Amino acid sequence: MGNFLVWVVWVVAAFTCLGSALAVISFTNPFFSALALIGNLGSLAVLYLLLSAEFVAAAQVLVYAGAVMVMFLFVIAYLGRQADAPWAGGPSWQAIGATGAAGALFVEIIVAVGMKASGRLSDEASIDTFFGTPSEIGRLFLTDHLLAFEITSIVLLVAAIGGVILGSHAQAAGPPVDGAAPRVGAAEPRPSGTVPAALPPQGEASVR
Amino acid sequence: MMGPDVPAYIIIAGFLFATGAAGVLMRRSPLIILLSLEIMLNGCNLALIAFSRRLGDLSGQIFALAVMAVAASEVVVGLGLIVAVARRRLDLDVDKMITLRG
Amino acid sequence: MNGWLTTILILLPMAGALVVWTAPLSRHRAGSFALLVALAEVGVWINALVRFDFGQDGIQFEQRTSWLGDLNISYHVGLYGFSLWLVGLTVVVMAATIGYGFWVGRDRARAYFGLMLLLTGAVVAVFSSQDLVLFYAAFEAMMIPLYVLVGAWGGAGRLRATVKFVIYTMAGSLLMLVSVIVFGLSQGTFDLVDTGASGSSWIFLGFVAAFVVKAPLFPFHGWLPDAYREASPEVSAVLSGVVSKAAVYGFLRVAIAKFPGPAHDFKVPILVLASIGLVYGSLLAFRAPDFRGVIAYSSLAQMGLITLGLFSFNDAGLDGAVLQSVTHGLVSATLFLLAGAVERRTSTGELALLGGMARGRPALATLLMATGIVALAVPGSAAFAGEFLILAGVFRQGWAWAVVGAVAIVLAAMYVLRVISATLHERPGSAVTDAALDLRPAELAILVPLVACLLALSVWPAAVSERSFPRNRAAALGAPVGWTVYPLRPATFPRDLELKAK
Amino acid sequence: MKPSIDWFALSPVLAMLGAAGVALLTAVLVPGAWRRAVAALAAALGFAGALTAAALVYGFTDHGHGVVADAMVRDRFGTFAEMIVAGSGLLAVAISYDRRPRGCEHEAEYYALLAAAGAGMAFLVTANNLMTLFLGLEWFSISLYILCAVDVDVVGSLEAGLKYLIIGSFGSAVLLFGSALVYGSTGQLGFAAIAQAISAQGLRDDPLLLTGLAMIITGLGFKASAAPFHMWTPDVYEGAPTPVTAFMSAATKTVALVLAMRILVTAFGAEDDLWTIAVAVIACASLAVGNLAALVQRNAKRLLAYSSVSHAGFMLIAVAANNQAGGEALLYYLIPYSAMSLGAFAVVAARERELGKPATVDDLSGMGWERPVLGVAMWTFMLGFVGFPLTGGFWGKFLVFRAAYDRGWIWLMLVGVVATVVSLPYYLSIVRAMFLRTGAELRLAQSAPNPVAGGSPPRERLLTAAVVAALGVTVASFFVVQPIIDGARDAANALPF
Amino acid sequence: MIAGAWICLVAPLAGALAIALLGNRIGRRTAAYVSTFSVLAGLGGAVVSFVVMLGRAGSDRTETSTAWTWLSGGSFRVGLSVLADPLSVLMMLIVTGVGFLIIAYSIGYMDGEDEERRFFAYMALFVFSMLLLVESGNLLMLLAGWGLVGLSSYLLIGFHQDRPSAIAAAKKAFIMNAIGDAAMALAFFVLIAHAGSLDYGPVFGQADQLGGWAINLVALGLLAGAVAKSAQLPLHTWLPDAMEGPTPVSALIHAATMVTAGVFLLVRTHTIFEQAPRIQELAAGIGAATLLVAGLVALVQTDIKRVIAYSTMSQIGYMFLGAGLGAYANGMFHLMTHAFFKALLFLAAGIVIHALAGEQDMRKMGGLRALLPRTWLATMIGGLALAGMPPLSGFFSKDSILASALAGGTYGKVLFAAGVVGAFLTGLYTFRMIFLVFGGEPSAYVREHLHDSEHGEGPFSMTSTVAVLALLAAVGGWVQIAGIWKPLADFLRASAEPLVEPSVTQDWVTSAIATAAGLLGIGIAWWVYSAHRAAVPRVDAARRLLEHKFYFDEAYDALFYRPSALIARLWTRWVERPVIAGSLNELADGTRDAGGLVTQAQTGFLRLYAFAIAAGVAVLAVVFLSVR
Repeated sequence: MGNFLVWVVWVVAAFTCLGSALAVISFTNPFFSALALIGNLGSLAVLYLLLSAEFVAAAQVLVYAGAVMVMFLFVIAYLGRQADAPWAGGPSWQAIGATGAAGALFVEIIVAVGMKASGRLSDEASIDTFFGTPSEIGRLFLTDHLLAFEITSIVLLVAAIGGVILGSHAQAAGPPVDGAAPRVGAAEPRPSGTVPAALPPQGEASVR
Repeated sequence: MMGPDVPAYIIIAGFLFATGAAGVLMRRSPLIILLSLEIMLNGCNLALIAFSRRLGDLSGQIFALAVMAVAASEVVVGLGLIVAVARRRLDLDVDKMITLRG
Repeated sequence: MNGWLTTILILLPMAGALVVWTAPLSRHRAGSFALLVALAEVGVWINALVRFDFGQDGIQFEQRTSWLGDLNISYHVGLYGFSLWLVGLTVVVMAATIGYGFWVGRDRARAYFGLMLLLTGAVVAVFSSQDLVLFYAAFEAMMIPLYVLVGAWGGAGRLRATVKFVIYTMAGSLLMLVSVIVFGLSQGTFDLVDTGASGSSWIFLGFVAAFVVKAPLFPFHGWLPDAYREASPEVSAVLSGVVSKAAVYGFLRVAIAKFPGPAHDFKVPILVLASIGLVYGSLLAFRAPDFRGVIAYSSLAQMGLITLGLFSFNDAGLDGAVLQSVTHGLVSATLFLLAGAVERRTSTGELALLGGMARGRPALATLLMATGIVALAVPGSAAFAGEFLILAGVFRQGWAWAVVGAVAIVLAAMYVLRVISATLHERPGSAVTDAALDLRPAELAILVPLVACLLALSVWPAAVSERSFPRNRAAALGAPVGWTVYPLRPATFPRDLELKAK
Repeated sequence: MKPSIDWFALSPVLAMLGAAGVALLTAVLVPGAWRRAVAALAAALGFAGALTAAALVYGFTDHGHGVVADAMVRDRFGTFAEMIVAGSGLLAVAISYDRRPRGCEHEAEYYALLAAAGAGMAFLVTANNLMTLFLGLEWFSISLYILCAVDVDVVGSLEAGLKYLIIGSFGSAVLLFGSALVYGSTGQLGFAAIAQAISAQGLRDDPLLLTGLAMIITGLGFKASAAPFHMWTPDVYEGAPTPVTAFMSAATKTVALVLAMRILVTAFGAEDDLWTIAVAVIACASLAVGNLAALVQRNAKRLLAYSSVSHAGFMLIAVAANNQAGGEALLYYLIPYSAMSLGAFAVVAARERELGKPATVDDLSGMGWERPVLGVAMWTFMLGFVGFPLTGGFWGKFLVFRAAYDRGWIWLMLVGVVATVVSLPYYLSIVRAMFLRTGAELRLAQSAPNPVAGGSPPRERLLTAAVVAALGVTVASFFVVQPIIDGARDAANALPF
Repeated sequence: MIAGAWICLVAPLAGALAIALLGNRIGRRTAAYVSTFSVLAGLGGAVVSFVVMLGRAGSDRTETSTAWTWLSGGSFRVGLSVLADPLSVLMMLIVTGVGFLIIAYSIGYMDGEDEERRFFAYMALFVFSMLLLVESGNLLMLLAGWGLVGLSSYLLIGFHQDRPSAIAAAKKAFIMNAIGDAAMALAFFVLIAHAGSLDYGPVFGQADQLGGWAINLVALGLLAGAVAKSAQLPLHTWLPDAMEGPTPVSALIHAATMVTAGVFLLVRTHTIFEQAPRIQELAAGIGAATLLVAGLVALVQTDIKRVIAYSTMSQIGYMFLGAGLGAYANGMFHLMTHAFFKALLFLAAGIVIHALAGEQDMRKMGGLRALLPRTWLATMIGGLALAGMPPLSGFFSKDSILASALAGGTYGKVLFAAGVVGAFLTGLYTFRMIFLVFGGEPSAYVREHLHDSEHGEGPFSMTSTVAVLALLAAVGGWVQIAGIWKPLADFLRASAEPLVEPSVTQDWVTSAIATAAGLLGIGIAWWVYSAHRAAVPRVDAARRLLEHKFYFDEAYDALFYRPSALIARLWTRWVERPVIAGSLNELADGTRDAGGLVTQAQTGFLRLYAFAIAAGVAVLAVVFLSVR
């Protein structure tokens, strides 16, 4: 019975996951996409739980669905109408090619899994109750994977600096000039000898 | 183990990965591309955790946690860039970002 | 001490180049300094000539320092008799051309003279290197200054010409690089003295690819007309006089000495190409509309002739090839410098616009005539001596090669006489005015020594031909097996002419 | 159990990381006028320290072993690459210093990121398992994403940053999924453990492992900008600020290739029949695509970008050779290549600053005569790219070909030869532009750019010094090849060929 | 003896070098004297050698000396060596003697010419070259001299360097001779391959061991060289054109010395030819054909020097005939006397031309006998000697050749007939010339131009040398009188043993027939040209044929020059430009196009880039999965 319930939960979570993923890439409005992604992340968290990864599931909900997605939504809201972009476009072979490539990847993974499944993929280790608990994770983070842990923090720090640079730069640049050609800020005169004020920067770059 | 076997999870992971890839390949809005990338990474995470479960080895979960942090970092930088682009009053459309080519 | 001589010959001009580049010299000072270095180089060479023991087998003035010991690559230089002569040709021609560049006052003097000196060092390194990698490095290093020398100080079409030149030669020499690597690794050492013979046709062909382009032989000369026409005269002189001889050295020292079997197998195709080039070049020289075009195509023909000598596989052919290399080097360098002198005076090299320059310009006429006479290999001249030996040698490979060579002698007479009379004789051409003066003393100081060398060689060609190889050639070239040279006197005629390759 | 931390092994990374921290602090603590100088100095000291530290670690490491719970490895192979990275970073700082004369924001952060990227790279080359690999990769990648976009005012820079970010993340995701599959197949993250697991459990034909291997090769090929995963390279190189491009072209390639060799040889030695062929094919594709595309480029940076693609191809030949000679060749090749690449981009940067616009090849006209030092250096770099003697590029090609020969792949040598011939016109077109134009053509070129750049060219002492240093490395690596090869041999010995 | 030979060889070279090096620092006249006296010194050397040689026994008259190894290739060595034997000493005497006279003559003749110094330097150079040819101790140095005389000939024919016809003639002469040189060189290659040496001793010593093919090839090559140098059929066309050179040049080079070198070669290498009798007979046949053809063509020439030039060809034909039949001494005898009388005729013609301000067309001349009496006398002596009238020199020498022919079997008798016809033609064309130039009344042109009476018939240097030559032409034949005494033949016997020796009867028969034929020719000439004053025969077809000199020039033009020019043009157009130069361009364009395609794929679209990665990984994975 419990097993049946697990199956139900699994099926629901799995299909939510798949459906929401498709929804993310299908919606025209990024806002809806982001919401769909939250659903996706949530359903994944359920799957993680089923895989005895309690801590990861919790982190998924807190960090991902919570913090990251909020940031997303905030930016989308900030950008407003501008965030809307055409669904696809370009030559149709691009869409076909994209679908083809993605489909091929998926098929390959299925094939690989299928070929392997006849082997030993299904048998899994027996695990004790500590598996996936925060304490166990924490222990590993401070012993075997100490370095990874530290690096993760460094990566986050770097990203933070990047956010600062990119964000504040945008502010420092002042009100943008209308039109396409002068793409550099006109608020402060550029020092000589570096970035051209008048030249379309890539004018010659793109011609062969 | 309760529920389906690991291969089922891997197939879901593969589907997520492929879907995310399709999103990157097909969408023109950088925002949605970023979201698609998140889906790809989550696919990876699911695979890692599933394997971790099968192997009874927590390294996969640790890896997944690290990936989450990295994904967050990418999102930060990506969103920063998107905002900067938007502030330049450029279209948020990767198909129009073709000044560099050839 | 003697061991250092070769190294000094290589490094002296290179050091000179560095000084010219780095020291803040005026144009005049830079030129004089470069000339001084070039003359000092000639002095060093004469010193080497005096110290050289022509009776001794094997390599002399040898110096060896490990460079990349893992692969047995070393800085290994030394001179054989023929290398000594080729080096002599180089230093003399380079001194003359540097003098010429000084006299005409090339702009951007420091760069120019530095490059010329660098080129001198590189060419000398080619002729004295006894390590395959060093040889390749020097072979390529020649291209570095040449590219800019042709490209920066050349004529209007120089940019196209340089690209062609470099691509052609690099295509050849990169194939050689593959051969160098494969050969050296399969032998376990890159040292030319230590390596034995190889029977691999493919490796052989890789080397040949570089040499046939550098020489050039017939279908690989696409770069030649443009480069020789568009470069400044003194650079053309170096190109055809000296640089093309790198191919001769390569054939001699590597392709033939190290690959006796394949050289024998590919003898006929190479001889055919050389013969075609000989006739083809001569005929095109006969039709070329300009002075330098004539010299350029004649160079093609002459290199074909020298190749005939090299692939005759006998003493006479080899001696003749070395002699002819030296002679042709001097001849074509002198002719190019004279062409430059003519062009400076008339601002054209079109033969249709020239003529009548002999009247009132005795020095020009005498020098051009004297050089031309040697160039057309009038019997008794050094060029004749070389051609005679070459053809006498290649005759042993089959009478037909010698007949082709003899035909080419007649054709040579035709094109040289054409260029002489079109320049010097008949009515003055439209480009020849009274403002076109006779050669100035400085030019004479450059050209007369060259012509004097030619005449001296004509008086005594055996000075070179007798002293190119020691008696025991096999030992001299460091090819312990497979290298057989016919005795000149065969048992019967005309059979048993094949090289018995082991 | 708390792992023992080998601080000594980490010292190169920490030096750069510390420099990044100091540089970051200057943004807050040092007044504006001094900020740039102090930050740059900090970064430079960091890189110099890292260079020294890496050299010391190299010297005191006889045989490789895992440290910090086997998360990273301390061996000469890694430290050799660390030295290259640190040296590249040092030159990059010098090239960057004159980037903006005054009054600009985020100078300090710029140098901090540069140092951080360097630290990430230094860490990456010593990564010993898939997790640290991924993290190190992201560490320096994210730094570079930001650095690419650091000229937010220039649309090209922004576009480059965004493109790099998206494609980079895509590539990372592929790599990550591959890592997951390998992990799932072998149950191991450590490289050596993976190899053990493959042989112990007979996993050679395991489909998950093979798929994972394909994805890992793709991910690393992407970082090394090998065709067909190279397409971001020209765009990003062109759009990014030139000093950043210089650093990327030298250091990113170094770490990507070194790491590719490490993981392929260490972890997937059993699969070498597959990946050597695959890498060889990728190498050929890179050679073809890079050289052909470069032929028709007019933009100097773009040209150099394609050239870097082709050089990735060359170095991948060394990787594909999968032998000791290949290891030596790769490590040797990286030294002159990095120097030449940095130097070449530096010269382009100098011209860009002079003209105030992106430099086309024609814009370089006459530069050889106007600024002879830069000109001669650029000339040497171009010849070095072709593989001419008197530059280390010659030995690079030589050793790569030797590796291919040792492998028995003469055809690969011939591909390299053909590619070199094809590459000649465009390398020489730069020399041609710089030196072979005279008189009228020169004046034409001078009058073309905007009037801002009038007068004598700016004096950029540090940039010139960097170029001269690169020149020195390029030339010296030709003449003193033996010590370098000795070092490279010892380094390559660390890998289980 | 050998010292004299060396002095003889080196002196003219020293003279040439001195003039060349001193250049403008010496006066024109000084240059002339330097040249003259250097050759005189050479003559002195030759005389010393001759005298010393006479003092030795017949077997001891050959001496060689080698200065140094001139050329070596492996075991093959050739020395710069000088050979003094009767043959070479005789030639030395002729060359330096006649050369001295002609150069002395030039002092007057070239006076006032532009660039006299150059002329005299070239003349001395020529004498040196010729001496090298005749004195050399091996075949290669002979070839060197052979080439250098050709070179001097080229330089001197083209002395008037702004005259295009002179330059063309010079080039033609050189190239024709180069063909001969090349043929000789080929013969030498055979010799080297077989005998391993080019020294006379080994070569002649092994001549009988060379084998049929080889010896015939060698002889053929040598004959080709001789034919080219001596302007025999079919390589003769350069000689008439060579008359573009100053008259002393024609006298020295194209009459007295150089063109007879072919005969010298035949005699010098007679050992080889004797081993190849077919080739030797061919040489004789060529001589006979040439003497007829040249005699016929001479009949229609209007240029005085060309008439003499054709006559020279014809007379050399006699010498070839003699040498080809093995009458070496007789051939050399005719060579010597021919040198005297032909030089005389040229120099006399030179006085005429000089007097008429450079005019050479006989149709404009006439009646000069009264105006230039001494010249007329000299010309008469020369002409009679040429026509073989007794007791002048030509009589003895020509008849001895014809007598040898008569003694030479059936083939010899055929050639004898040709020789007699030739004698008739000789009388005809010689006196046609004399009558046209000197006979009748002075023409309008002569009256207009010949007014320089104080100048008379030229300065002393000219008249005196002509007088000496006239004397030699008159008495030079007496050194050998058929059937009575033959010191010359005995002298030369050491160098070349004759194959045929005519009997006394044959000598007398020949003399009678040949003299009669000559007289007949003179008589017809008088009847046609003196009595009727007709310049040329009236038979149109024959005249056209003769005026076109049997169409040799045209044939060569069509056979050799045009095809080679055409080939060169075709190669330039269809090989050099499209293939050699074009192939690289095509290849480069193709590569660039490929590069264009690659960059076209680089569209800037981010999605495409990602797609490339995705497709790449997909393909890679498929491949990996499928190969396992």
